[in-house]
Amino acid sequence: MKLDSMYQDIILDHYKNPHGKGLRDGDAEVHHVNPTCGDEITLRVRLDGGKVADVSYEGQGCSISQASASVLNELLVGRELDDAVRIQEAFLELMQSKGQAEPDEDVLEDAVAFAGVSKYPARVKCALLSWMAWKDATAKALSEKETA
Amino acid sequence: MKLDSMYQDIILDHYKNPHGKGLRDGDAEVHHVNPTCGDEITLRVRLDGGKVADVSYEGQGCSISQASASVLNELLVGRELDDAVRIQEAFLELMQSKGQAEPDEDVLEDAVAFAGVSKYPARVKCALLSWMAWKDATAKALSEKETA
Amino acid sequence: MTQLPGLLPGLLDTEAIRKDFPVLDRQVHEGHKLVYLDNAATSQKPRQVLDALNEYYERHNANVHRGVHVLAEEATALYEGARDKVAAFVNAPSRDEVIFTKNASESLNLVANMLGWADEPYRVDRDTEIVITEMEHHSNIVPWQLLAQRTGAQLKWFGLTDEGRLDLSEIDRVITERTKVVSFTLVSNIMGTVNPVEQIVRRAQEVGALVVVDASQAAPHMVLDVQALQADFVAFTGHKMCGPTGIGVLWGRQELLEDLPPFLGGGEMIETVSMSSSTYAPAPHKFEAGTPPIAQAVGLGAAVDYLTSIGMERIARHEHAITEYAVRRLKEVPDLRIIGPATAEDRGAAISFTLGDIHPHDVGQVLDEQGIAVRVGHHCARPVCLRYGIPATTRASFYLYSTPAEVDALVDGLEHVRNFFG
Amino acid sequence: MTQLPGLLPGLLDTEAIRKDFPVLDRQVHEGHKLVYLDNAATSQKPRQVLDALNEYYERHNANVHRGVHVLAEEATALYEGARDKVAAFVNAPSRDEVIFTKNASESLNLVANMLGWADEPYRVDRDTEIVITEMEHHSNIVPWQLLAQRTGAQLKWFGLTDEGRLDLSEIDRVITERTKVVSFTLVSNIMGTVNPVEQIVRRAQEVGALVVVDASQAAPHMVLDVQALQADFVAFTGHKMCGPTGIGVLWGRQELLEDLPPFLGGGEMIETVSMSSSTYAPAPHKFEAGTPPIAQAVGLGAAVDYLTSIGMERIARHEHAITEYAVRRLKEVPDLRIIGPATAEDRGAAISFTLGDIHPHDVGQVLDEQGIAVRVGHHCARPVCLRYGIPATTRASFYLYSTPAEVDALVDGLEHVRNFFG
Ligand SMILES: Cc1ncc(COP(=O)(O)O)c(C=O)c1O
Ligand SMILES: Cc1ncc(COP(=O)(O)O)c(C=O)c1O
Repeated sequence: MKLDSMYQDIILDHYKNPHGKGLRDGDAEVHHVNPTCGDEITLRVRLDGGKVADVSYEGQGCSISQASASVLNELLVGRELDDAVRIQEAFLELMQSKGQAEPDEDVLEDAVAFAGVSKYPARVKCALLSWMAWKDATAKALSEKETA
Repeated sequence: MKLDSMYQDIILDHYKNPHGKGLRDGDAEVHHVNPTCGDEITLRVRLDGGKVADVSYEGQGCSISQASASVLNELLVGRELDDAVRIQEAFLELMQSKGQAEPDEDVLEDAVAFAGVSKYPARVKCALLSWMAWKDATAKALSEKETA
Repeated sequence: MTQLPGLLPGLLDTEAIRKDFPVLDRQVHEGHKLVYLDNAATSQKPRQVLDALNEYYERHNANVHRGVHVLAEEATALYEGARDKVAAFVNAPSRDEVIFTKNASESLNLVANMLGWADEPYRVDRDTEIVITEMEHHSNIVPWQLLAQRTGAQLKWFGLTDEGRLDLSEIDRVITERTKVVSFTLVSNIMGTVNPVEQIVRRAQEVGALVVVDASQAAPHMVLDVQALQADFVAFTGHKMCGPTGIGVLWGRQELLEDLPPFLGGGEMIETVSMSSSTYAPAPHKFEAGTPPIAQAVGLGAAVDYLTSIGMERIARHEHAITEYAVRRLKEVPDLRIIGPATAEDRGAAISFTLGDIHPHDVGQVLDEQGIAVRVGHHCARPVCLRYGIPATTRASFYLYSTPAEVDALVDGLEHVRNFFG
Repeated sequence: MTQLPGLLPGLLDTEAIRKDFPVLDRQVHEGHKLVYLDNAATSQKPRQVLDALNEYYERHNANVHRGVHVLAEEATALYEGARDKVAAFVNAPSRDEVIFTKNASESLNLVANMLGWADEPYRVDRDTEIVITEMEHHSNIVPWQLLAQRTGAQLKWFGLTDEGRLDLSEIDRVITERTKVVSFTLVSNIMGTVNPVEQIVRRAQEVGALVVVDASQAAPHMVLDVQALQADFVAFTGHKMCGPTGIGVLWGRQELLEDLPPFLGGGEMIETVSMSSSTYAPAPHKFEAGTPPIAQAVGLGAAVDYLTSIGMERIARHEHAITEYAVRRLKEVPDLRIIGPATAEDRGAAISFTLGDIHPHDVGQVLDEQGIAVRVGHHCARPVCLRYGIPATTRASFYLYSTPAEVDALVDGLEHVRNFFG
């Protein structure tokens, strides 16, 4: 069944048992909305030196957007910022591939499970919601550090 | 040829030799425009007791609108106002008949030639321009007399 | 799936009707028959409407008005003929009260803008109030928010009861002597609620406020009589009533259309233009700037003919039967909560619900996989979601071609959704 | 009638092209072949466009955006795909700069309204000036008159030379430091004049005024490159370029679309709505309130494909050849006076003329009787008629399917007109 290509077990697992959910202290906070469906996320980033020390979040949304935030937390927390940015870019590319890309499991780990979602244009934004929020929050955190 | 039903000789004659064209003294003046084609007419009515003493006019327009003003002048000047109104109404009815009416030659005289025009929706307004102006000017003249 | 042929009173002969709608034969996702339950978003189009469009473009296409050639006369007659049809369809006292727009949203914006630029007594300004409701479609909220921002008028609204109905308990405090305009939907697109027009109109008339009725979800589904409504303006949209996209209607009372200023300026809406000033044509042309949606009006005329040939009362009865059946069957689904009226009384054929805490996006996706097309999200009525503390709903909405079997398919599909995320 | 096959350089294979346009086979007035020379009013539609419309309605019809079901995804992909096509057609730097409207008139009103409600530095108010020209279509006059009336801004314009060209001799006095916006047509719909964009844009940029180009008569007929134009906004309309009625385009520079306020409010154009306030989606959606003209955008996309498959340079060359031939032949007609440029240089394929003192209405009627469709009147450009002291003109306008034989038919027809009224 084609559905299974979207709702991989990994995704459903993350949806049911999200990693790192909840809001904790951070250097910057953003609130993103998906106007298409009303999904919302509040996301905080804490940086520590060149590292992603924490990504915490709270929000409402479908399994895809929830699981995606959970995977993001799992993948990015503890990384060097450069690596994290590279992963974010790889994920963005995967989601824009319309099901055509061969994701690199070494880079994306659990996030490869989202390859199937990229075939559903209406859901791509769900998957990207937290990742765009993370990018935005990180930029904000960096610029605040700079001006501080 | 179907054209001949619109451009009856009577109409072409009136067009080439219009009756009573030019502006003369009147009790009321109106200016009417046909926004569809830009035809314009300035028309004055002079009443004398219960009679249409004069209808004078100036304007630009196609053969149909010019001829119609000329026929109007010929038909209405010198009439009792009641009769004139009746003729105006008969003409209006004819023009709205979409080619279906049998015009009454006793009432409409030369104006029966416009029966063919009523088949051409775009030209009906041309034929009616002066008649609507006359109706308007007459109402104005009457109300001015009243208030005077 | 349990077919219930003949068991529901008032059903139309959907077998025959469905033959008129080519898209309903479509198969999706490898062999699933399309079950189209997204009619509140847009309806499908019968062959008769597509034929009218093709006939227009293949034989009569020309720009309307100011043409003396055959095609221009034919196109004008078809376009103006469509106006006659729409006028008759809504029982308008005069055909000149029917303005063609591009959709209901433009119709509503048109009213809001006219009132913003109007002279007294219509002018909306900082000393006045605008009243809407919490169940409006965004297209009947945002134009009034913009008008309020730009004029300084105050925007007020009726709230909702827990049952998805307008809370009119404070009607005299909401609609006051300062109220210039009251705009509300006849039928909610998210909850299906049919609103009590008479009570609102009575109060509005008491204070001399204009009444605007958004009939976008009414015109397709029931007899719409603008005279019976006693409203001043009524807006609706072609694509939800078997017509093409790109066409909407604003009906307005003639005296108002005469008095109110134009909105869009351009060709067709003028009487005479010079560089320094212009005068405007009488309504409806005054409000139809530029080349109108000619083919779309013709298509809407054909849609009106189609609906009329079946009969709006019969369509309403059919939908009522389907809705009654759907409400009953949906209540059998565990964890399903209907947002809006929980019976088929005083409600249209759109039913919103939540399913446990499975997100509507996920519900819709799994239904789609089975060929069942529903809409998910806030349905351009986000304040309703906020009001009921939910992020979104799943909405199934029916039309003249909907069948009990499709309701069954939906219920079975929801069972599948529950298992999938169970 | 003298056919001149192959004698004119650059002609297209009209025999093949005409097969694509069903209406061109039409006979009118008992057996007269239709000679359609009213292309400046609206073009005919090729089979390819009608097929796209039918395919859309018969297989994919759904409301766009916010849908997870198959039809909604397909309809959205088709609608947004049409945006890509139009963006490529006009060489837009970004697809998000292409806004779908209902016609060019709405596009122009949209700009005028944005500027009226904008913050500084764009705001048009009583201390500022708006510049247009005397050869504009009413749709590029009335919106600016309304804006001037409503804001107190001053409306100024370029006059015309006796040859039907813009009189730019006083350009520095017309466009001044107070000028906020300059709006003009690229090609005149009544005289065919092609205007010197560069000179006007240069002066506008000097004073920091925004430039709006009305490309309604350009987009169908020549390569349109919004980047080369260096304008800020470009408006055009679908029905004149082989597309359906009910669809127009506004292209605008991204920064401007970001900064400027919305016009119509409603569904689709919002980011988030609550009863007390709303935020707006990014462009282009910010300017597309309500259900868009979906099928019509898809049809316009097909029209763009069709035109591109033939090639806009080749279409321009064809029309130039026809226009040159027509100008030459029309000059042979006694008492015929061309209103506008008297050669084929820097002019489009619309030719207006008067014929002695036979009123254009009469000219058009007698031509129609022979199957020849021309437009008569002031062509929504009444100031041009006033300028040249004439009540109206007869206008013949050509397109990619026009033939030299049709020019001959026109000339013969005019001979007949002269005899009839002689
Ligand atoms: C130069 C020009 N501008 C604007 C328009 C308006 O286009 P529309 O009527 O499609 O809005 C037209 C055509 O009617 C035109 O020729
Ligand atoms: C109640 C209601 N009002 C207004 C609209 C807006 O209609 P449109 O999108 O055609 O402008 C809709 C549908 O979208 C609706 O359901």
